[in-house]
Amino acid sequence: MSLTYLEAIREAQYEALRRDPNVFLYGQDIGKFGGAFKATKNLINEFPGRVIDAPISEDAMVGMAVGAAIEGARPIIEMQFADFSTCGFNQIVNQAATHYWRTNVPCPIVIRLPSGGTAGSGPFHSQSMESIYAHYPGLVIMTPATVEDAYHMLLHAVELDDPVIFCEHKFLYYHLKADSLPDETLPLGKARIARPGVHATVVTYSAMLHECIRAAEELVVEGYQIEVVDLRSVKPLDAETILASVARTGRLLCVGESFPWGGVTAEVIARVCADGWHLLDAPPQRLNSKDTPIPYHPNLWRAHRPTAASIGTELRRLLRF
Amino acid sequence: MSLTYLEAIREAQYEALRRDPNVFLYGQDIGKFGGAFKATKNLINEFPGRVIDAPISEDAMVGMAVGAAIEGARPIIEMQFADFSTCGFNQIVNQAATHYWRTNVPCPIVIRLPSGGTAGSGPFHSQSMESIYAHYPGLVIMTPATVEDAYHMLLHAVELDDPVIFCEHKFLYYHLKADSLPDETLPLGKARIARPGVHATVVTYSAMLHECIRAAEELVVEGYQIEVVDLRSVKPLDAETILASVARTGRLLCVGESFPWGGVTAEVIARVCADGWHLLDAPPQRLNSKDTPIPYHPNLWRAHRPTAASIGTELRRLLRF
Amino acid sequence: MGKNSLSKAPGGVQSSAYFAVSAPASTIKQPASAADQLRDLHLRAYRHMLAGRLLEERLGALYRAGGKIVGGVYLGKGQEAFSVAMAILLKKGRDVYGPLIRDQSGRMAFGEPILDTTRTYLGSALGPMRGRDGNIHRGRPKEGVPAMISHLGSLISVVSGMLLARRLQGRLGDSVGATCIGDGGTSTGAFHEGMNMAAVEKLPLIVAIANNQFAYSTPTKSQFACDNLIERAKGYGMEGYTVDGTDLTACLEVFQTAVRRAREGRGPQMIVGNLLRLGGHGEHDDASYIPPAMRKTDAGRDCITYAEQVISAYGWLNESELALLRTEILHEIDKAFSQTAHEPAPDPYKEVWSPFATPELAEGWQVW
Amino acid sequence: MGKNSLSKAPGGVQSSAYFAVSAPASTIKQPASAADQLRDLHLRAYRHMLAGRLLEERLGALYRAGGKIVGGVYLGKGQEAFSVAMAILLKKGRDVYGPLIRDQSGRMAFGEPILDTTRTYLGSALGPMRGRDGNIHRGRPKEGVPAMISHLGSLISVVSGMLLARRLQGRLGDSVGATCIGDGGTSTGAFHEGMNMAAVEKLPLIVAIANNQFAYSTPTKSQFACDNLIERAKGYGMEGYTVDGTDLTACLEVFQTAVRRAREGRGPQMIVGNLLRLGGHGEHDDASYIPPAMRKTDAGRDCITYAEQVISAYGWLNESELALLRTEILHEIDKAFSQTAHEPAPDPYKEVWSPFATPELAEGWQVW
Ligand SMILES: Cc1ncc(C[n+]2csc(CCOP(=O)(O)OP(=O)(O)O)c2C)c(N)n1
Ligand SMILES: Cc1ncc(C[n+]2csc(CCOP(=O)(O)OP(=O)(O)O)c2C)c(N)n1
Ligand SMILES: [Mg+2]
Ligand SMILES: [Mg+2]
Repeated sequence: MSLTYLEAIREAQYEALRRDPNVFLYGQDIGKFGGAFKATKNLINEFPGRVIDAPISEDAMVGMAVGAAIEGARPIIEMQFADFSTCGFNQIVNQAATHYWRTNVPCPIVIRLPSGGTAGSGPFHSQSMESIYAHYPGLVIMTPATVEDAYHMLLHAVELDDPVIFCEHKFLYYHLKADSLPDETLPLGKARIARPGVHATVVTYSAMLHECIRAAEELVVEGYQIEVVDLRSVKPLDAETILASVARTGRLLCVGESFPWGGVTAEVIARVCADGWHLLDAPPQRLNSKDTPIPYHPNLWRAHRPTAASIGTELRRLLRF
Repeated sequence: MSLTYLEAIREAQYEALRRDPNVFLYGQDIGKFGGAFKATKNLINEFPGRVIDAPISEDAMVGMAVGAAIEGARPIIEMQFADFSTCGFNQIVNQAATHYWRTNVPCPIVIRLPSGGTAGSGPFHSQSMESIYAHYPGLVIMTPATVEDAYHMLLHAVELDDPVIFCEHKFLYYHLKADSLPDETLPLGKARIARPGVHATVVTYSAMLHECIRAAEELVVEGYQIEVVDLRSVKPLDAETILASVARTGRLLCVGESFPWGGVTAEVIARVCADGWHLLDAPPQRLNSKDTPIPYHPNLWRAHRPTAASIGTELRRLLRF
Repeated sequence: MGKNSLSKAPGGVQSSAYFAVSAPASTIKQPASAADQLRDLHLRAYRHMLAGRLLEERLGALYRAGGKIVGGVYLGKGQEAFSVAMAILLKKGRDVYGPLIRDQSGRMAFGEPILDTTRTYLGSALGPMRGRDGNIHRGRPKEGVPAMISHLGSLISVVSGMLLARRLQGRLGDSVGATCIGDGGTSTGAFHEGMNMAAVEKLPLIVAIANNQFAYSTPTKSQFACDNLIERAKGYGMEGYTVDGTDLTACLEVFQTAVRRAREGRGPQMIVGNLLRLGGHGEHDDASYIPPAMRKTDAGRDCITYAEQVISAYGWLNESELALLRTEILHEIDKAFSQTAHEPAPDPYKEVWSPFATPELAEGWQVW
Repeated sequence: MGKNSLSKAPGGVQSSAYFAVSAPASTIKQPASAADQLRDLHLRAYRHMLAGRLLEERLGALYRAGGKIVGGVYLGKGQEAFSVAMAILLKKGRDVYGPLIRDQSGRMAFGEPILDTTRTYLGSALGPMRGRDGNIHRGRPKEGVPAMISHLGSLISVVSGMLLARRLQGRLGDSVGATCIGDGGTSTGAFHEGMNMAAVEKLPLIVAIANNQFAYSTPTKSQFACDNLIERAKGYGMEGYTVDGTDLTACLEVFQTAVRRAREGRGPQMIVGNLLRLGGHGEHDDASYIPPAMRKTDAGRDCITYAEQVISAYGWLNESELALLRTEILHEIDKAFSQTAHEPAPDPYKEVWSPFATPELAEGWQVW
């Protein structure tokens, strides 16, 4: 059996619903329709009453989930697009994120954010919000880059007693396929060496992983072995694995798809500089999308986000140092 | 005449209203009542019809401001506390921030955020959101640390053709005083050497400036001259001035009051490492508040945010390197 | 009463002032006379309805053919009468018009050139959004047409702000602002805050709610629990109206009342149009979730077919005149498409990669 | 009718079912009889009202004295009857109660111990929030009392979620959820989304809107444009009621109807209480913006004084019994304060500086 990144997310939700009667799904058009991306296809038939269509009320959807979690339920909220979670922002960062710390009562909710850019989607159907949510204490931010992680991390997210922002990348939904799902997986908070190398370390996550690997492959002919680290979750952030890699390569490039000011890439560099200063042979660099909203026209969109080409350029500059 | 940081903000709004008939103020309780902090005291009498009480509708307040700006008005929105801007988040980051880029029509609005911690204010009346808003393309983020800047930067904010998030620190409202207001001020985006030094550079902003200066003064007896840089605005960020200072001192500590993951301090370090690598004699460090919501009890609150004492500890560690 | 029947003569109106407001209510109750006065209005409106329909049919065809269209295609099929009836009463240069995703026809009635549509959908750099944003998001704020963002409900306060500013600047005059939203959009906090705020400020705002029975796939029963959305008008302190959104005559009459009252300073007006989305949510969607039976209800009537029946029945245009009109419009559409076809796409190397109106603020993040 | 008059005998009710609902409406219309049945309920309610008032008077005094109180002090003076009348009909362990900032009395009626109040206000580490959050934010979610955050309106969907979960888990039974909000809070998008969602899900939710005429300093005319907030009930598809919030008898009767109907599965119930905040927004606020004339209206009547008049008039308690009750309560309050006085404050060195329930997730940001 072969399945896509999107199917893995659907399978994980199926499995979560099967395992625990306290799990339920809530989101717009996720019932009979199966969701805007079909991530909940047929689940309503297999688990009647536990897959609920929500009104267009992101704030109340999240508040509803927090209340349900207080009572021992484990809701999975689907935002139709990550971009619309801004309308539930207050409940996410002030209600859900603070709940356990304030009350000692856990808030095990999962908020699925169909994230990231695809050609022609424009400024409001393309955003990557992991850097925003990771800033807030109390939220776990998962950013799976593979079919395997999409499946296992989502299951892990549901089991976790803390609120999880699950950033699933729309660009990977259909293209990315796996032949099977391993039963084993890395623990939460552990990064993965996606590609071993010696000359430089590229730290990335989500869809950018694949751009980075492509860039690394292109550099092989130039005689460079680039190590690529897949963060898997950006909070918690696995500084250990990053530092170990930098210890091997002495060079660091961080690549992310979100906006360039602050965020994941800056956080990674700040940590490596604080704790791995002596390991670095060159100034650590980062590459993000440009500092404008995400353009609708593919010509502009392709230039706005990092690509194998622009990552390659950055790497060559880093290697030349 | 002597005036406080808060009075400077009130004076600046008076002056903005006086100079330009297109300026108006909109916010909860800002009319006859003069605002929760009295930042608009008497302005409704001096400018009848141009200081308007808003319902408790942060989303609509910001949307209203964007619409008004389209028509050539220059609204100043007062959020009662920065923390409540989460309820207007979508209009701020998706409507206001993207407006000029999308339509070529400027969106000159100012959103005043009474920010930062004070003893006993708790998790929802203490937040510093500059790191959140700075992540989004299209927003200017001002973080005045002095009475002079509170006045001049707010005036500058109103004149600017771009949306400005004006982070005014509540801790400085009453304590911070100036004898007079200089007519001159630094241009937008220029940082200021608040205290010259040679052994290390501390980059900070807003209320933390004063904690940093206190820490620097305490280190004098130990024979250290610490240079303190006041960013004034965190977006745009004056990398030039920071690099020039690091060139003098070789050591960098970034101090901020917001949450520790990502944000201003990480951004500063990422930039210095990318462009000022050769200037650094020691790993750049940062100090932020702890990674929990902001505690209500003063005992916990004082331990949660950086203070002269904890900054001093960080500096000694940095200087020992 | 089955669709396509003419038993509903023009003005035999489903519409009704929600409050017992004598004068206008009675106006509405005089069909024939009203209809005569409305002849010219009907014909102009019908033209925009048809133009919107034909233009959108072309967009749909291009989308299905693939390759040409940039981004998604969301059409207003079935909502043309309701969309045009409001927009045609507005005056560009004086009024504000904030269209939403199903208002191609309304946009045309407000004076939007076909080129704005073709350029955005085909991704021409010369379109109003210059390739930065797309299709239904297009707007020209300085011409009174704000450019919607995707987040539903957020446009209401923006249109209100445009009116508030005009009032503060002393140039509101008798201008009004009109905007549209769907049944699903009424569930957003932004809708509520915007409506309430407009009412508190007593702004000349007209809000048209197109209840097309679905929000994407979600039926209204999963969206709200009141019998009719119009019941919310009173709670906001607004005057409210319901209307058969498939009946151009009825729509024109209701909007004439609402727009006039807004101009007269009676504050925000809320109109709920009952109709059915005659296509998918977008062209990617086969709308198989819409029960066939529903298509046979009054709401499912095609407002264009019905308008044509009315126009013929009243002898305003005959078969050949109707056919001619259609040809004219198709010709204009062809012209716009072929002109657009030869226009340049946006060039990332020429693009100014800064979000700021103030040039000095560009931080120039190097990316190549 | 002036305040303090007894012309409004118990049950001579201002309240009214918003919809003509025969049965309960008529019940409400039989004062005396209803009042007799309500004797015991009145006395229990009055005790909580008085306890809340006396406890808050102490808090206010300590705040003005300075030094002792940690954080701000926001009191419910004038709202005790409305607050208690709902809470006293709920059962801890079965029902959910989501109090807001003016519900000290309601909290006590739901069974909150005085120590929870004193410990939070005096900053004892033993309080329910352990010094992490304060005062009116306190709650015990596992006991059916969610801990409000400051952002108004956001509690409604949380209480709804607690009910939805119980229904999914098959243990909803006849339990209900009740929560409170002010006139100003109704302008939030969160209020709208929460109300609409609860109605769509037909949850057993009771929402008490305390219209105390002001949101901080903002009068209702700058907050909404409808005649009465109850007009929003219909727009949500809820049953709604208005009541004189200063009249305990009326409040008890209305909430009995609303709570019973919620238990019966009739979906969300909305009650608007008309009253006046008899203090400042907080103790820092002298409320000079409240026109003296308004204090003389029915809304300005002190619900406790009036309840005492009712109780005496009906001979339920005599002077000395009333005095004794007061002494008892004051004694309990003294006990709680002196016990709290000797309790430890939170210790930053012992504090677990992680926001996560999962211990392994603490990233341990070193700070000293
Ligand atoms: C705040 C927000 N949440 C979700 C969406 C995704 N979305 C786009 S259109 C749509 C359905 C809208 O339904 P309705 O308001 O009835 O308008 P219609 O499409 O029927 O014209 C949804 C859920 C959105 N645009 N904004
Ligand atoms: C979303 C939001 N915006 C602003 C505030 C600040 N605030 C706290 S209480 C208050 C007034 C509330 O008025 P009302 O809802 O009538 O309750 P009352 O204080 O009268 O009991 C305001 C504006 C808030 N808590 N939440
Ligand atoms: Mg719809
Ligand atoms: Mg109030």
